[in-house]
Amino acid sequence: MKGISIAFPGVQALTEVDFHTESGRAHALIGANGAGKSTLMKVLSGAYSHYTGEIWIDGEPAHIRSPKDAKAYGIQIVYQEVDTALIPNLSVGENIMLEQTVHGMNGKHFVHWRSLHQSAQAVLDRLRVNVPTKKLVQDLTLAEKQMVLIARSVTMDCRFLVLDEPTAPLSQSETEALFALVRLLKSEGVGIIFISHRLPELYEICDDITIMRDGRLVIREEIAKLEQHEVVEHMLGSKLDGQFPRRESKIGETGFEAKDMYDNGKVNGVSLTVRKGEIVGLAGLVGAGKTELCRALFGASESAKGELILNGVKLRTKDPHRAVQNGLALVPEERRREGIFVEESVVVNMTASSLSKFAGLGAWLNRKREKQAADGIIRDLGVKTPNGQAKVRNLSGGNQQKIAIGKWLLADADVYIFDEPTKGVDVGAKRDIYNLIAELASRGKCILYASSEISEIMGITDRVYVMYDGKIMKELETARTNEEEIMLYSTGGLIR
Amino acid sequence: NNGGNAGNAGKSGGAAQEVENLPAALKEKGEINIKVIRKIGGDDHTAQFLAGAKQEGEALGFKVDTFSANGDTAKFLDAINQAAESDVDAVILSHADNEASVEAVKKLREKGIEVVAFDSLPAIGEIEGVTLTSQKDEALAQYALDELVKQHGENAKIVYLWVDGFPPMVRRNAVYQDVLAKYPGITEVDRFGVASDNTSVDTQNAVAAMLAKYPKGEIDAIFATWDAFAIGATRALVEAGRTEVKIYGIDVSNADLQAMQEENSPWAATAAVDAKMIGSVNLRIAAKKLAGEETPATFDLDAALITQEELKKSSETVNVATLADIIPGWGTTDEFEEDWMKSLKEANAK
Amino acid sequence: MNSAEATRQSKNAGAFQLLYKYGTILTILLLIVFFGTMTDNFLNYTNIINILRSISIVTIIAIGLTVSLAVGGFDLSVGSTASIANALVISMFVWHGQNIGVGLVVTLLFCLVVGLVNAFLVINFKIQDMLMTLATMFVFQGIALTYTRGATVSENMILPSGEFATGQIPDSFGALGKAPWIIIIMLVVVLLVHIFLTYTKHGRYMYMIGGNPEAAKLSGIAVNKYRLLAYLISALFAGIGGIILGSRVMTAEVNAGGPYLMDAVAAAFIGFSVLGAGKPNAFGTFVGAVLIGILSNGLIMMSVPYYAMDIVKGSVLALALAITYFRSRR
Amino acid sequence: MNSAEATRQSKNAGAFQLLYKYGTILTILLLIVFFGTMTDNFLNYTNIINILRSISIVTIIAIGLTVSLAVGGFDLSVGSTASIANALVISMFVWHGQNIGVGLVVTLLFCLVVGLVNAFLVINFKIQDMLMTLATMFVFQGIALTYTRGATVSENMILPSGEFATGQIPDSFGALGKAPWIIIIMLVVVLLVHIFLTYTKHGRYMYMIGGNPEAAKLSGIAVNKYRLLAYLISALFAGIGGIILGSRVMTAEVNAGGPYLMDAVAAAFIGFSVLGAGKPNAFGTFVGAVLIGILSNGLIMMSVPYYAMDIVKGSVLALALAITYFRSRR
Ligand SMILES: Nc1ncnc2c1ncn2[C@@H]1O[C@H](COP(=O)(O)OP(=O)(O)OP(=O)(O)O)[C@@H](O)[C@H]1O
Ligand SMILES: Nc1ncnc2c1ncn2[C@@H]1O[C@H](COP(=O)(O)OP(=O)(O)OP(=O)(O)O)[C@@H](O)[C@H]1O
Ligand SMILES: [Mg+2]
Ligand SMILES: [Mg+2]
Repeated sequence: MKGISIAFPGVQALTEVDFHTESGRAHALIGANGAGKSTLMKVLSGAYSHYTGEIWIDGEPAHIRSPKDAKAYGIQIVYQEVDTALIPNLSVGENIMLEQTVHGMNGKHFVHWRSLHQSAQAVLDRLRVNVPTKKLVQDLTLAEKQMVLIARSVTMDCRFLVLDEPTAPLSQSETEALFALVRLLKSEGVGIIFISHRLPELYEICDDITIMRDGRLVIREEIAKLEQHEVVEHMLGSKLDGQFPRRESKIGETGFEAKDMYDNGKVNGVSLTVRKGEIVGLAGLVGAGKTELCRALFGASESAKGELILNGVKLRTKDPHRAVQNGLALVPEERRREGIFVEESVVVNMTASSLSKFAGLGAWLNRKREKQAADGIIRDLGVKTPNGQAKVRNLSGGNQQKIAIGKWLLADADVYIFDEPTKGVDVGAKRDIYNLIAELASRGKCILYASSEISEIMGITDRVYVMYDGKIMKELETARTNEEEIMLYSTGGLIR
Repeated sequence: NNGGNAGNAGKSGGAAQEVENLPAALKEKGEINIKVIRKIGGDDHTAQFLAGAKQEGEALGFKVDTFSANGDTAKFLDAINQAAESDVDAVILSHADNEASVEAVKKLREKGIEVVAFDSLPAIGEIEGVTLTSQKDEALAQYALDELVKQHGENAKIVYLWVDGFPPMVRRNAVYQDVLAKYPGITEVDRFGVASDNTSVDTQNAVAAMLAKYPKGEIDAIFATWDAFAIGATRALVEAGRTEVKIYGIDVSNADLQAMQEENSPWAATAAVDAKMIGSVNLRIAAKKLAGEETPATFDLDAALITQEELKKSSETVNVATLADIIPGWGTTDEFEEDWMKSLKEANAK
Repeated sequence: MNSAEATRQSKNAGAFQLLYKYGTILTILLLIVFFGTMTDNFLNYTNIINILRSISIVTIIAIGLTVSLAVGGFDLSVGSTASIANALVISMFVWHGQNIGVGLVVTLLFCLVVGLVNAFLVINFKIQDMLMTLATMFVFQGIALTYTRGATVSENMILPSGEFATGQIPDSFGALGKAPWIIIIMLVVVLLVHIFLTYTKHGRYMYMIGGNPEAAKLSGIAVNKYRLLAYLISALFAGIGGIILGSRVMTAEVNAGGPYLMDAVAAAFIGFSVLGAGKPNAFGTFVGAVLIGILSNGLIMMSVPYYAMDIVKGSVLALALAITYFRSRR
Repeated sequence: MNSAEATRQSKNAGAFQLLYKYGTILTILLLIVFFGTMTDNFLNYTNIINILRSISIVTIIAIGLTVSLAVGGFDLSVGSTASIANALVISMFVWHGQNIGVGLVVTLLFCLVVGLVNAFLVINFKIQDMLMTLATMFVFQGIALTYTRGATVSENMILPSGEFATGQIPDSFGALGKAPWIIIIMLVVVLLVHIFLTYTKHGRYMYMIGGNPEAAKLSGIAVNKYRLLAYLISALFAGIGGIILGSRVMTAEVNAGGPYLMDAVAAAFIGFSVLGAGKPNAFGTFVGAVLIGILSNGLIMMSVPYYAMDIVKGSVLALALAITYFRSRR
């Protein structure tokens, strides 16, 4: 790809970007949130046609202006947002064999149902993925959906496979399975382009690296020639000191307590306590039930049962509305769907959970105070937005996440529950978020921090609950444990 | 009827037994089922027509079912076909004005079901044993227009409220065209017409706009070929304070009479046949057929002109039931009311 | 893309933004100029009153619909609810001889019950609002018809018993449907709902729920409470619309409210684009109703046959939609 | 939760799945048993033919709507398109004295143009389908009205020139609307579309587009081509419905197709749940139409007043929706 530029109304997303990679090699593409990685790959896969610049394949100029063109050159892509590529109301088999149905019919007009499901099963077997082919995709988990998509790309002529943040929703073991698959494909001569914010895994699997910043190419290098800290420097354009904030924990008495939480088989008898000023980690692999537990604590699950105690008072939380009144806050995992209002302005999003504070007599809104408060948070969190009136839709993923967190700062809750708050967020933004959480703790808030990234848990928490299969396997003092121990319990080790 | 209805027959026969002059054919039939099927619906004429037929039938001790297809011709045909399958003795149709209903009526006749049809295709009247009844649309239009000419002279400037597409409307329009031809001095300044679910309010808004367009003196009268038009126009004139414009309408209902009797009502006159009476007469004809008596092939119901002047003469508020006090013969025709019917009514009233 | 091209593009975008924001109002102004020059009396005082009066009922009903749209719902039963209110209020006077206070209170209470039924079904069965209210539209229409036995309710009507209804419609009720009041009521309704939606936290909550119900729930907003409220408001205004219809025509015709649905939907959707709101809003809905009202009135003035009016009305609606959606895809 | 509870829950879920899958069909069977015992003639051969005949037009129109729903669209203009077809086909015979071939071909071609207009607007302006077709619904209705000048077209009608129309409606055309043929046409339409949607790749593409248009586009499906196709098919079947309506009633009345919209929508949505499809499907739509047809027929047989039928119809629709959506939230 030579001199690729593309603009959207008001945004120059890519400026003269050069990018090249080879068959049989894995190429890492990295950059801060909004650097243009996804956009560049969308250009390559033909999702945008209004770019300028050239694409060359095998020394020949390639004409790619539509997904069909890209596929003709054997370029397959698995998007960051898996749901955008799946058909929810059709079965797994149909979704896997989608391309076959679209391109492999060779003039045939009728679909042969039995052979469709058989072929799909064969692909799944090859990838060692266990999902029933007749299940509807809308009933799958995120990780399963991802697998379906990867399965789909290998049903086709696949010379280059673009994986846009494939590991973000995957557990350790699923990631391993994916990497095995990537190595297999690599050995078959497929060129892999791998986008991720997780540096270690890039080193594990990639051969080359391209770093982008602000829609421009920064550097292209063999990955072995760059140190991790150098990569981060190139991404951010400035030197980054310690990832995690150094902090003195001032831990008070027990603030928040949950007893015997159950939820429909996903949470099986969890009891936990969080003291004031303490950051408590909730570790565990994907599917361990962290999200379900967080939602259950927040009253967001109708089927949840259990007892919650805040500052010695028993809570009745059957719905999030009551939970918020009681002083709970949840930063949900899927921010776009659960955390923000994309069509509303930054200010409206920021004040969403604390609107009563800005409403005078008769629920009258004081917009000036609203704006002041929101501007304060925008400054504190370093949200990149032209102004408070900008629609959140137009911000990048990381900034959207900051807003999803920011609204709870205004609400001034007693208990903060974070569910994977740094998922899909770049290193700089991550650091801002860690600082913020540390700052909340220092103000004596109770904090529950769910994450499947163990390094994160190690870096920021005081104490950890390790979850496995909806149960708490082990409670650990962060200072007296290590990543291996957490991993051991996360994978269900030491079960008698 | 078959033995399945023996129990019922016994019951209604109880009343019938006392009636000595009951025709033999009727006596044999036991309980009588009559179905009234009307194509158009949603207006007062429909409600009155159906009520008239039902009341008359029940007074005679018959079982009467009513149905309105609300303007849906296919549904209307479905209902006729369905009646052919059921054990009704007679069917009264209203507004069977499409080609396909001829076939459906033939089928009814084949099954031995008696048929009376109101405001329907002439072809239906040609079917053996069917009586065709109608309001005299020509007379209705003529009455209203004559009154208009009488009150406003031969040089009136008028607004014409009429909608195409319905046989009675076509007939009324023909009379209107004749009148225009006869009095070249009468000029039509504007026209409007819509047959929607909301005719009266649409007309109200339309006439309001026309009144703005034509200031005082540019309109003398409105000829409304349907009471839904007339009532909308009345409201518009009252709202605009332009009651110097007079309305000459066709059809009448309680709501219409009410509107005509309001103070300053611009609705000067309306020509009408009592819709309820139409229902009763149709039912009586059907009863006569069931009794095996002679019935004419066609029957026209007489129209009458109701003027505001006459209504105002009454000390009490007039409605369609008390209209007879003012319009001699209104709604009280004894057309086709045989002695046995009177006896039967008396017997059933007990 | 060179930079000149980019500038041109962004200029076009700017011009388009302007068109989007003021497109509907511009259309109205153009229509006014057009009808004003083509006909003599379009712009005189009485005709302006005519137009406002003719849109008042549609506007009130459409405002209720707007509130249901604001929470992401869609109350298709507003027309039927108006029919019920119309039948009920007139029958309270004519059949039961009640005074105006009782008549209005009973009618509005019943409309709230209707709203409650809608809300209950939509919230508890998690059924797409538009489909559920399509079903209740039929049910309420049937109830209105059954209540009046398919006949017009009017003073001095003949009751099924054969007697006359003796109740009188109070004059004060009739006044509600006459020129200053009917317009004042409409304007008050528009203003109240505009303030409610724009300047109170409840309105803000409703828009949030409409924008992303899941996020609203997780932000601690009592989503179901506000959806219930929205359907109650929707039914209430549909009821007020039906009452005003009754006071305007002084009778209750069969299914009189039904025809207002389509016009209300059209007004509310045209309203989306007004002043660039991009969402259901009371002022926009009013402008939408004005647009439709001016069109109908002007076309009648120009003696366009009624059957061609649908073409014009549909085209203007399509145009308004095209402007709104053209923008939202960018 | 203990395991006994879990088992019970999953059993309930199983029972519910069953209800969901066979709920509509069960409802139909119950209705048949009910009407069959309550009335004498419900189950005899001619009445069954009556029911099938009475649903044929609704079914054909609803099948077109189903195809538009399959691609995630929503063609609200089907009723108006049927009106146009009805007016056009009758006028071809009565006004222009054409033979049956010309009449049918011209009418269907015009309906395809109508579909083209819908598709063009929906695709190019990226306007939510339901809103855009709401607008075109008005426009097409207006066109049908204008074409017939708001009058009924029938044999021997008086033309504006004052003369009589001399054209005759061919007998072969009338036969289309009579008992064996009208039912056969309906069944063929249902079967064809069922095969098309389920067993051909084109049908699959349509469902893919309906499920996730973005994904469909990215996998190289010519989304716009198929949406165009869906609107063409929708208009085509609406047109066939209008033609059959014409052949059944042998006239073209004002806006005759309009009332079919709501019934078609109801049939298609009831169809979602049939056999657990969870998406628009031809067989389900047919079952939905049968349900409505049986209801209307049975209620007439039982002498339910016509004005109360809407209540029953609406309630059954609500029930069918409740069953469908209750499942999709799990
Ligand atoms: N369709 C679009 N319309 C407008 N702006 C867009 C569009 N797509 C991308 N952008 C903008 O282009 C820039 C690059 O976005 P892109 O999604 O490529 O970033 P990324 O590197 O993938 O970030 P992340 O790590 O958060 O996924 C961002 O500023 C984004 O706001
Ligand atoms: N939409 C869904 N449908 C079916 N099962 C689901 C769904 N979402 C989650 N699950 C299942 O629920 C269990 C718990 O999932 P949950 O999302 O709570 O895990 P988690 O530990 O929070 O993982 P993550 O790291 O993704 O947050 C898993 O077995 C998962 O497969
Ligand atoms: Mg990205
Ligand atoms: Mg999770």
